[in-house]
Amino acid sequence: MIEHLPALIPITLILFAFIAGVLGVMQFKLSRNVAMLGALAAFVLSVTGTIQVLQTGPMHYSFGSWPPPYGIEFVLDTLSAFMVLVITGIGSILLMFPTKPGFMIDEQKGATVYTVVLMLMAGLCGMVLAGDLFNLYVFLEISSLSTFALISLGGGKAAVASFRYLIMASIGGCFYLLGVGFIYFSVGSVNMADVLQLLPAVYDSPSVIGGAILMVTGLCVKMALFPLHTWLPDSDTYAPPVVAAFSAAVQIEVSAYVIIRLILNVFSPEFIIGLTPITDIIAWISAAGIIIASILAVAQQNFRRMLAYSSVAQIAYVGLGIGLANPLGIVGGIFHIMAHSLMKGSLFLIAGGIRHHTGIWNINDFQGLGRRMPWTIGAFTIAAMGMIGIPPTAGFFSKWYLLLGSIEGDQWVFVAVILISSLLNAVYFFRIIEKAFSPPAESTASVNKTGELPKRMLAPILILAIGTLIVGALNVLVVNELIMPVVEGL
Amino acid sequence: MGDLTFHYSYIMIIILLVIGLWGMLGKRNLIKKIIGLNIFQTSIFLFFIKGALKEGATVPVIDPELGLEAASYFNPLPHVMILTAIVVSVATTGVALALMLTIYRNYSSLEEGDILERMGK
Amino acid sequence: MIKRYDSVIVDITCRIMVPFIQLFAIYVIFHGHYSPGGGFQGGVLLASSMILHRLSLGQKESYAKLAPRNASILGTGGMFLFMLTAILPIFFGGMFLDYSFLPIPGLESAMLRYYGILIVEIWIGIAVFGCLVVIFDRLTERRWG
Amino acid sequence: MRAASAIIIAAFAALMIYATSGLPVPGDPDAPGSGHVSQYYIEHSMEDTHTPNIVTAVLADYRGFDTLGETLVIFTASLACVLILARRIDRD
Repeated sequence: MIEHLPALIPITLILFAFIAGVLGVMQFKLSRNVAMLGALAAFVLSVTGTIQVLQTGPMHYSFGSWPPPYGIEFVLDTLSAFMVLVITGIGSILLMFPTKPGFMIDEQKGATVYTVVLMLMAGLCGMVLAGDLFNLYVFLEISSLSTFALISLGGGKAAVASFRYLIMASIGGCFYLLGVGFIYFSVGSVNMADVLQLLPAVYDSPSVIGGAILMVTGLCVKMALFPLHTWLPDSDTYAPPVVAAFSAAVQIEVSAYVIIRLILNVFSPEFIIGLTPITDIIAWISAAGIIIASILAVAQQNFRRMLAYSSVAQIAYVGLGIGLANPLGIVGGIFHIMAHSLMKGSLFLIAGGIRHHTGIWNINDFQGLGRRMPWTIGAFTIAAMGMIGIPPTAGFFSKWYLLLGSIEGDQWVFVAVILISSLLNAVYFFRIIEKAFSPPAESTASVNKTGELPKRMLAPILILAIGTLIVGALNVLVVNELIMPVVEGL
Repeated sequence: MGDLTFHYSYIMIIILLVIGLWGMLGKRNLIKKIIGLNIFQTSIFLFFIKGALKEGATVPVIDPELGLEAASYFNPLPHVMILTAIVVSVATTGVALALMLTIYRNYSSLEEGDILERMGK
Repeated sequence: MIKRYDSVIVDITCRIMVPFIQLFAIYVIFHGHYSPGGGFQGGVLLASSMILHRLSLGQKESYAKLAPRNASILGTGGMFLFMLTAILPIFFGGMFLDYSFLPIPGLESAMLRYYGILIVEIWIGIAVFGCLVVIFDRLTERRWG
Repeated sequence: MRAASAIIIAAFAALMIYATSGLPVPGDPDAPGSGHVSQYYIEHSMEDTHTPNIVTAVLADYRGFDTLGETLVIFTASLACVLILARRIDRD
């Protein structure tokens, strides 16, 4: 049974999605529990898969027993095991958040909501595991379609944001598909490993360069890299908290992962870095994005919107890691994926919890909140420290690797960018911490009456916040065991 | 390069792609955006199908008279991929229409400017 | 709410057309091995026949033929059976989706694949039919808050 | 906004013209896309699956997982429509 492991991860999620959907119509509570069980089962499978990969090396699974490139294959190597771990782990923690505040939907109406969430997770896992360019597109669309539905649950404004996202994501998906077409017509295969073998013969062909640019651009739209980020602030502001956490903490990261996968395992670094300016362009626009999005985040009064702009800045760190294209830079980018998903998941849940519990969404009203909800604001402080990059949180180590990567590449501008943006992060997070811990004002009556968040909301928030500390402590292990083997080829 | 048929077919596809992209990015009406999306996707299908063409070949259904010669059948793989992509396109259009309906019920308009105004921006 | 179209010609024509479209759809599904066609095309034709029925005869009469609830059961059921057919080979020693390990006795591997493709196309047809009708029903259902 | 769209579209068109200039001539039987994998399908689908229609054989068997994914896409779309339109309007 162990050889079926790569395929079993998404299939488990899909099967549990069916069960959750059928139960959702009959008895909603059960559907939620089944969905959590499914996500947990997928997480256990991913852990098993990771251990297996570390012991015996990458696992390849060919569907229908057709050997690649004739059939489709799934590849579970250390990098995809790492990402599957992040997706299923964060997913099962986010699903613990209660339904009503988490998805902003009534139980009678939202019978299928957990089915769609599990479908989203299955789509993301499929994207990560796919060893075939076209199969990746199919899973990308599954994850996009479920996200459109989930974002629109936030109400009228969310529907508009979701429509905008639909247009942008479809453009991204179509660009990717066009790129796959160019690659296919140039080499005659869509299997990633096979393309890697066949591509060197046609490196100088304009269609290969054009195809690579199209694919990377399409994924940059999905990843919300700086000039193409326009859909993200709206959708993350109006979407229900769990969905915003999912989209900011997991989904855009998976697109970033796909770009890394394309650079390392499809086009080969020497083509992307040596023959095209793609990585340089990504590095520079990411650097610009980090600064501009951080400044925009400082200007926001709405807590959720501030977090959304902060996501744009943080995903640009991953972009910077990709753009640096040296081992340390990519290690920093990949590690930042995990760090950011923990921190941002926690922060969005805190925002949703506070909004639901007290009705506060404006940062100016946070005054005195620290005394009323010490655990929530404590978790917020840990996550914010991670965002700024204060040791010993995970956020510090990812920025550390990015700094080392910039120094190794002699890119002193990027060193300055990382340092300045850390300062800006400190500005917009410390003003909230300062507000929250200052004595409550007389005028803010809603703060004075409120108490701590309910335990069911607090649990996932605290797990994610403590997770940033644990991952920070284990950073050497994660980097040496899981990430380093991937970037050795650079 | 330099072949007239080459320029003709690909230039037509590029024109269609540009029309679709303009519909999505430049138009203010949500229905027009969806139409633009459909034009864009359909022109990608055309691109793939054009690439599957082989001179002097026939549809990829094995005919005992033609044997198993690869040169006598069109390339089947782009057809398969496009069949999948068509389904994705239909699904996206369905979800886009559903979203559009929700927006119309909330804001009684399909013009982007009006909607933004009513959202209170 | 779609009302019945008030015209004898439309009424009669659609009543005659619908069974023929459905017959053609089933032909397309089952003849996919030998001519252009298959599960998706057949499923879409089936769905279009039902949509024609809904547009011309109105929702009241059409829902009596195929209720929205039954359409969703068809969609989910087709999808679930497809998944089941795909998973089944794992328990008989094959890979996921390896039809040559389907538990049908007395057939060699290539013939098993032949029948496996047919079975899967039927499930796809049912799933696409159900899902498209569900999408259409949801879009045309009038619920103003 | 419109000017930005126009620039994006112009860049896209230029990229497409550049990229298509490297593609093989349409209809060329020796193009890379027509060899390799595609050739294998044409030559072996009959003995592997007994299915004369190569597209069906590839769709449902060789690349069956794509087909599973695409059925999941339409299934997800129907669920998405149910979920999107289930919510009542909120006039806030």
